[in-house]
Amino acid sequence: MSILLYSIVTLGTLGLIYGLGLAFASKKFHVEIDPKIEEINEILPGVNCGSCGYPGCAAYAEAVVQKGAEINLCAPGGDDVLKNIAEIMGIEATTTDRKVAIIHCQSGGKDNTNYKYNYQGIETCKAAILVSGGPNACNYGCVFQYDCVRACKFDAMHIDDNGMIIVDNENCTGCGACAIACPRDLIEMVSIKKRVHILCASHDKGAVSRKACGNNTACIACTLCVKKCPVDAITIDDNLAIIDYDKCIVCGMCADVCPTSAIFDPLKEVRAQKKATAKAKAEAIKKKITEQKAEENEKD
Amino acid sequence: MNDVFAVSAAPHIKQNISVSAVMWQVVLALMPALLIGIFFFGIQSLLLTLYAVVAAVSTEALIQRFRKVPVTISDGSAVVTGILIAFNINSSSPWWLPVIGAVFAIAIGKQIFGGLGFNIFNPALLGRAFMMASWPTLMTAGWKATTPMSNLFQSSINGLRNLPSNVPEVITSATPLGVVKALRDTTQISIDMANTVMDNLTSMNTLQDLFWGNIGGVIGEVSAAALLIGAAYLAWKHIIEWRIPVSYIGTVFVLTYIFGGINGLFSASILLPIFHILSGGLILGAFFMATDMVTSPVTKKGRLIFGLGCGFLTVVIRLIGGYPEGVSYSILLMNITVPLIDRYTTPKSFGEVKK
Amino acid sequence: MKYYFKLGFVLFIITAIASGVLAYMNTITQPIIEENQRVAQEKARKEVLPSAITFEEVAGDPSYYIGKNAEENIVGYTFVASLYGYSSDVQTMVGVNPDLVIVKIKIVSQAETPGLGANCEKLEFQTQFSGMQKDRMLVDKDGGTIVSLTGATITTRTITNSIKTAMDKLDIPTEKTDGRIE
Amino acid sequence: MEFVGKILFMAVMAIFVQNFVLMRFLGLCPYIGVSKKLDSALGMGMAVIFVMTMASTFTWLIHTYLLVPLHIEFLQTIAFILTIASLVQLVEMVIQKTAPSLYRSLGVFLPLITTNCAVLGVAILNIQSEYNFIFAILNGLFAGIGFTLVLILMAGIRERLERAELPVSMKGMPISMIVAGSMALAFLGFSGLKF
Amino acid sequence: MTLLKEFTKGFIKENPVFVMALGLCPTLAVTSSVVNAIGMGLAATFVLVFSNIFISLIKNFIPPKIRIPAFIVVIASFVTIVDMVMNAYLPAIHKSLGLFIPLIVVNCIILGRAEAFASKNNLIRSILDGLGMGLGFTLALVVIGGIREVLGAGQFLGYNLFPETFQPMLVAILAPGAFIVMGLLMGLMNLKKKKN
Amino acid sequence: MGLKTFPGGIHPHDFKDFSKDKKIEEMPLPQKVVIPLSQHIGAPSKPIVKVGDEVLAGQRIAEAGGFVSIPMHSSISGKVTKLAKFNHPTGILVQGIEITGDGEDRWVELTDDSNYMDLCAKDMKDRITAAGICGMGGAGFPTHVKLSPPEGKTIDTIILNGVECEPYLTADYRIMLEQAEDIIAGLKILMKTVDAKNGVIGIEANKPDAIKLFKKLLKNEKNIKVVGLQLKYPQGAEKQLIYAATKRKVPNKGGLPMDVNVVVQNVGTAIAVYEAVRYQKPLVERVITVSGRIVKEPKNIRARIGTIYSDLLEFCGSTTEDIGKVISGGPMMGFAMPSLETPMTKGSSGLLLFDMKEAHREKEDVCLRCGRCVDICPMYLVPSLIAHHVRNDDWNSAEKFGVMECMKCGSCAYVCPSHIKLIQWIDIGKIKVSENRQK
Ligand SMILES: Cc1cc2nc3c(=O)[nH]c(=O)nc-3n(C[C@H](O)[C@H](O)[C@H](O)COP(=O)(O)O)c2cc1C
Ligand SMILES: Cc1cc2nc3c(=O)[nH]c(=O)nc-3n(C[C@H](O)[C@H](O)[C@H](O)COP(=O)(O)O)c2cc1C
Ligand SMILES: Cc1cc2nc3c(=O)[nH]c(=O)nc-3n(C[C@H](O)[C@H](O)[C@H](O)CO)c2cc1C
Ligand code: SF4
Ligand code: SF4
Ligand code: SF4
Ligand code: SF4
Ligand code: FES
Repeated sequence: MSILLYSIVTLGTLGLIYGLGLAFASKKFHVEIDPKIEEINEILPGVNCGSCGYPGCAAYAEAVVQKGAEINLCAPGGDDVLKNIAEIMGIEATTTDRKVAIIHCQSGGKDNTNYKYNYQGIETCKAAILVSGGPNACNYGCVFQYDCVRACKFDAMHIDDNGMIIVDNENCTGCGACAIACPRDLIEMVSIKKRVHILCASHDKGAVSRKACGNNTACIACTLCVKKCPVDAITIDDNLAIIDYDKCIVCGMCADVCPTSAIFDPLKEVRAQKKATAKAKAEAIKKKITEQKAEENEKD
Repeated sequence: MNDVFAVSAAPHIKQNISVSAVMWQVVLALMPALLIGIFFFGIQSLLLTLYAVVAAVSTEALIQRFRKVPVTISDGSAVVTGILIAFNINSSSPWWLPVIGAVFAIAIGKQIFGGLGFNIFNPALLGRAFMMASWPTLMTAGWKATTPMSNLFQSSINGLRNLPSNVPEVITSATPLGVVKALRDTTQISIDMANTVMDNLTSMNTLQDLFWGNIGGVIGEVSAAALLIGAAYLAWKHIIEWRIPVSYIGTVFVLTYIFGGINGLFSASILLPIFHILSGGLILGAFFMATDMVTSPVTKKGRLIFGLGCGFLTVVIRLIGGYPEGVSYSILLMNITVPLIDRYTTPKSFGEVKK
Repeated sequence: MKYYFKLGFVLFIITAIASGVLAYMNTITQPIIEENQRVAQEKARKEVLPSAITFEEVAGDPSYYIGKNAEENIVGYTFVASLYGYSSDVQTMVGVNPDLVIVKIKIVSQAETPGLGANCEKLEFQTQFSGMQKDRMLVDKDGGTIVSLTGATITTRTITNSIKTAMDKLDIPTEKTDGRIE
Repeated sequence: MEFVGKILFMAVMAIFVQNFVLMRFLGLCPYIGVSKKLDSALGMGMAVIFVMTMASTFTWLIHTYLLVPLHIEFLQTIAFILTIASLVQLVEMVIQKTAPSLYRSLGVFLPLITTNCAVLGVAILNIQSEYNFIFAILNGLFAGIGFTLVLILMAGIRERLERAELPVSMKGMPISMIVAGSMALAFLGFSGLKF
Repeated sequence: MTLLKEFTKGFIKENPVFVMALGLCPTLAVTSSVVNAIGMGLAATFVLVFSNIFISLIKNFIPPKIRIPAFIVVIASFVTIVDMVMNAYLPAIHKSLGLFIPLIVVNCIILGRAEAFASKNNLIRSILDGLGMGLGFTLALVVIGGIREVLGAGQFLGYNLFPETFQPMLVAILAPGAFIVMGLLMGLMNLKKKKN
Repeated sequence: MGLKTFPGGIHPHDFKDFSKDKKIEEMPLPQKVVIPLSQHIGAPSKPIVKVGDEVLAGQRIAEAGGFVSIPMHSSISGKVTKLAKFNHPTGILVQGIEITGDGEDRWVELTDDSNYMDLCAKDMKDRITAAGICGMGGAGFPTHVKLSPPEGKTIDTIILNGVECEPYLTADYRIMLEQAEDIIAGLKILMKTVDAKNGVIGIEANKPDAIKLFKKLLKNEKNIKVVGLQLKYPQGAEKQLIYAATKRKVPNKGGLPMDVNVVVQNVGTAIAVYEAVRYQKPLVERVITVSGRIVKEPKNIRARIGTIYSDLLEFCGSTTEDIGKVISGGPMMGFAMPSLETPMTKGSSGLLLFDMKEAHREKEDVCLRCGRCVDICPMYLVPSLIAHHVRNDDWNSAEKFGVMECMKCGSCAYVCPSHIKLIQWIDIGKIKVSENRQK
């Protein structure tokens, strides 16, 4: 029985000593760590993509709590994360407008664009443009070595049969990694609702850029769009049309008038459909009217 | 005139060298040793080598096919690995031993790391360590010193048997290093006798036999002369560089001279280090395996350290370790340290350091 | 401060309960464990010295047992020899007759490489020690007669040497007994 | 002299021949978990050396002067783990307060050590091997050094593997296991070391 | 989550060994034979289940500051019980598992489950979780042990599978083999996951 | 002979036999020249002529755009026909002045100042500045800048770079044989401008006749040495040459020759300096090697700056086979050009033409870690690692491992068995790192 007693006393005392010791130590050596950092870190997606501008999610969490960083910087996280962070921080959430990538060049894809020389070198855009100004005839256009596609962590950029790059708006989180990767600065992040954009980045004179473009969709700075735009959102800067997205209302008129089809209108099909139904309706009405008239005539 | 020129970044001329050229030259350099192996151990050695090469190459092809990456068996690196696997077993091994060894070497030693250039461990040696751990009896027993073909030579080990009949079987071990190991391990033999045996081992005759290959051993290590011919070719072609072999062999020389004797420090004759260098797999290891560029440091200083480490470990294992031979383990162990060596030996850029 | 005492107290309670339970369990299992060990050792001793009925411990370094038959005659001794082998301590129970001729040995504990050194537990290996005397005991590689385990000379040597050194160290009274057996 | 020889032998055994990680399978979780970066590996290694030495010291004292006299050796496990856990926590708190920079590089690993088999393992092994006080401490120290050695080597290798085009499914844990296995194969070269 | 799922999740989906890579030391150390694997697996399962039970019972009485030490005491007690019982009734297995029985204490699976699950869930769920995880652990051990025993000793559960002339691949039951088999199995799991 | 050299380096086949023994030929006046406004390192020059202006050969048509810049002169007489962007040997488009010749070669007036050595250092420098001289060894650094060390720095040695280690090129070799006296005169001027006591002419061992000639001419000059150098690329690189010739090491991490009291100039530059100081003749012509296996008649040509490469090629009888690649400069550091309609500049030392096979570049394999690149790098870098860090966008590590120290000599890419385009990676790294530094 003494063993039982010894055990209880020994271990109990050990427990007591350790417990007290730790309690004492924890008081004496107490260091405050903000639990919010932990919480936010847990909410963040953890992909460490760096779109927030901090070296990884944990660093961002710390920055939010300690340095008062903006809470809407995490692009992959989107609104959910934003709301959660706002809740933890007790701040009103201002929802981000979802942005996606657009590419200011559509020169026909890797296989169709015009080349001025046969590039032999490492297969990255940033290297290719350093060799004699880039292999493609257009000094501004896409060199199709796909740095942007490799930069995308979300599988939002695809290469089609012609070697052209297509942004998948579903997957695109607007992280902007592709825009940073592109050495020709062809990629811009715009609100998903305002994806009207110029499919050209050439500041060359119209004739030159048109000749160089593999797709003939170069902006030739003819100013038709500038004149047509109802809200004056378009300006010409050194032979290239630029859209001011603060003004753009996505009416699609510019795209309609562009003689080289160098403007992309995301709503084109929708509009075409609308038009078609409107036309059909009008025709139906017309028909009805004629029929009525015919009836009336008959009556007469 | 064609309309578009080729344009690339400088330089516009290139040394005529490629990965496959390097590898196939290594294969070529290994041929003398293979021929000598066949001469001493019979056609069996050639067959074993073929098994290993075929197994290595087909494993590489299969895995690359499975991974859907380009199949690069024509670059010859798998052939080198295969040959070296076969060089590391003795000629009486069953056919499946080199095959399994080669499959392991390529699959676990190389392809699992992503293939050529990425492996951490020397695949052939990893394969050998694997075979050693799996079938130690096959790997250490059954040396066949001679075949009818080479009966013209008198094996040095047989020569040793002419010693007084009361020399226990302790020295019946078929390889000279085995004899040395046994001498160190056993307590059953008088100091005098041990000294006689040692003297015999380090006699000029024995050394000559070691040099030409008239001894027991694994297929590839048997003749130092044949290996040195191959090594000289590689050195001439600038495929291997002097630092690793020289620092490796040099370290072994110094350490065995100091510690190698059986009567305390510096008790060995100057021939003992030479005996140690010529016997076992040291020449094969120092010139063909430690120099494997993928698994050795890239910096010059690093390569010196690497050779030094290999030499040190080899001597440690030979003198106080559990095995008679330590070349393969020492190179493998140093392979582990290569990333760190590289990291801490990165040279400072040319020029006086600005204050 | 009170809070911390509470913490300490809770921990105390838990540990106390735990140790109480354990102490109770211990009272149940400890005898069984000890009995197990005793029986195992007894069995081993019996095995290496079959003619003995009772064993009597003689303390020392190492300690040994005197085996006696039903007539209380000394029929031999048993002791445990131990040495570090290839990768573990190899412990061998040895039974010798009063002339210090080995009756039988039994490996009681080892963790050598399975398939190599671990084969020392095989009967064929152990029986070859029976009838050996200290100075005649030599591994074949050293010119003796003990056939070493394939690929495990080290283990073989270890066992042989361990028995030898143990015999050297034992100071078994050398007076001869008349009650010879076998 | 004999004493020094014994210590040397013990060191070689604990660091190379019977390496805690590669041969005894102790402390694998941190070995795999904290070997991604050389810097963290170094920090962890240092922390482990420290804690293993401390743990060896304290557990040996508790065993010899508390458990044995009272015949309550069966409480070994529970007493040891309590000691280790408290020790680690105490060290963590002290470092955090007194040396914040050290804490940042080293302290973050401390909680990981509580559930590290190697620490409890060495404590129990010290008792099982019947080491005396000095040897117990030294064994803890050497085992920690052995752990740190392979941890650092592993970290170096894994940093290099970052550059390798590994098969995707082998990335991370699986390849670390393969590397560990290969290292263990190489470390077999040390087995049978005797002097 | 249904109770059934609570039970079965530890088998494959959240297998503590392959998926979560916890408790690696015993996994590798004791799997040189299937018998040892089963012994270890069941011992760990026992500890898991009972410590889960206990912890979910007392969780409300433990102040958060000493949660971990308290859990450790509970776990250590059960480990000691297992240790004693096995030593008394299964001395052979106890001997071959050796050091790794007391080391169940620090097995991350157990503390991990206590922390992550039992301290937050009710009794039934905790039992099922412990049982499922424990069996998942056992399953993994048996798989690894099976592979290693067959390859390395040519046996399964001690029965010879091959003719006498077969020379088993010894390395599989040695330390390097443990790591490599484990690595390959994990790779295989990843490969399958990727395919799905 | 005790040839000197530097550590590292490679031994490419030199291909100099094509043009080595060809005397310098005078290029007939081209119909048209294009004078690019960036032929040098530093700010572009500013044009001072308009389209339609009549100009004389040697007339200044653009002013220096800053201190580190040079003026430009028309190289022929004629009319300014265009001010636009033109091709440049580096492949990018650069602002330039097109002059259509009148075929008369009317010059601005040149003087002959035979007492030129009596001029003071400042006057000499002024004439050099006015002549628009930039380095003719390839880098194109404005010469007057090199000759104006900042306060506190002294120059004690001028090294003339007669190494010409690039394969194929023989222009420097020919001028050393044919204009040795001018070179020595230029060297003396250079020494005087910075008050340097010593002059060194470094020549590689594959030009023994040039070494002999200079030794003979300089027998009586105590303070000018001819240094024979081992045959090795890149012996001509500044830091390497300085080390080989004087055992001085230029500090790493951005050190300049003047930090070890040295200025290095090309032998061609020395001639230009001599002509500028003695005749006040601006730099409007230079010697260029046109070579390559497929060139009908490889030649060393004295041609006017701005001559279009296709004219030069025509002068050499065009090619025997289809052109695969066109290189301005040497094969190790020169630029491959997309078009032959490109003007030569003050730094153009060669025009090389390769056929399709010679032009072919293998695809990259993975790095074997063979360490060859590390062994030969004359700057003691680890090119394979730098390339790896650049590949992974790890600019900090790239900088730590010394991207900025690399002089792009190309030796590493030359020896790599895996055909890794090390220089291309390093180039990206250099650009990114300097971008980051500016931030
Ligand atoms: C993985 C491995 C395990 C080994 N295990 C043992 C062992 O348990 N016992 C032993 O005596 N030798 C062992 N060895 C040593 C070798 O078998 C070695 O050959 C030994 O030194 C003696 O060889 P021999 O018996 O053929 O003379 C092992 C070797 C390896 C590679
Ligand atoms: C790799 C390399 C090789 C060079 N080779 C030569 C050469 O062979 N001849 C030469 O005059 N300049 C060569 N240079 C240029 C010199 O470094 C230096 O710029 C030149 O000698 C300075 O003279 P300058 O200003 O008169 O051109 C080389 C530069 C580099 C980076
Ligand atoms: C000099 C030299 C030595 C080599 N040595 C080995 C060797 O020891 N083992 C091996 O498997 N491959 C060797 N190789 C071939 C090749 O490098 C090896 O397969 C790579 O390690 C695989 O990535 C060698 C190649 C060269 C050029
Ligand atoms: S990289 Fe570009 S395409 Fe991909 S998610 Fe980010 S913004 Fe969208
Ligand atoms: S990074 Fe820019 S240039 Fe390169 S492929 Fe993408 S869009 Fe084209
Ligand atoms: S790294 Fe730069 S300096 Fe070094 S060899 Fe390569 S190009 Fe030359
Ligand atoms: S020369 Fe090429 S293969 Fe060799 S180390 Fe350098 S980059 Fe790698
Ligand atoms: S089980 Fe995690 S460290 Fe051992």
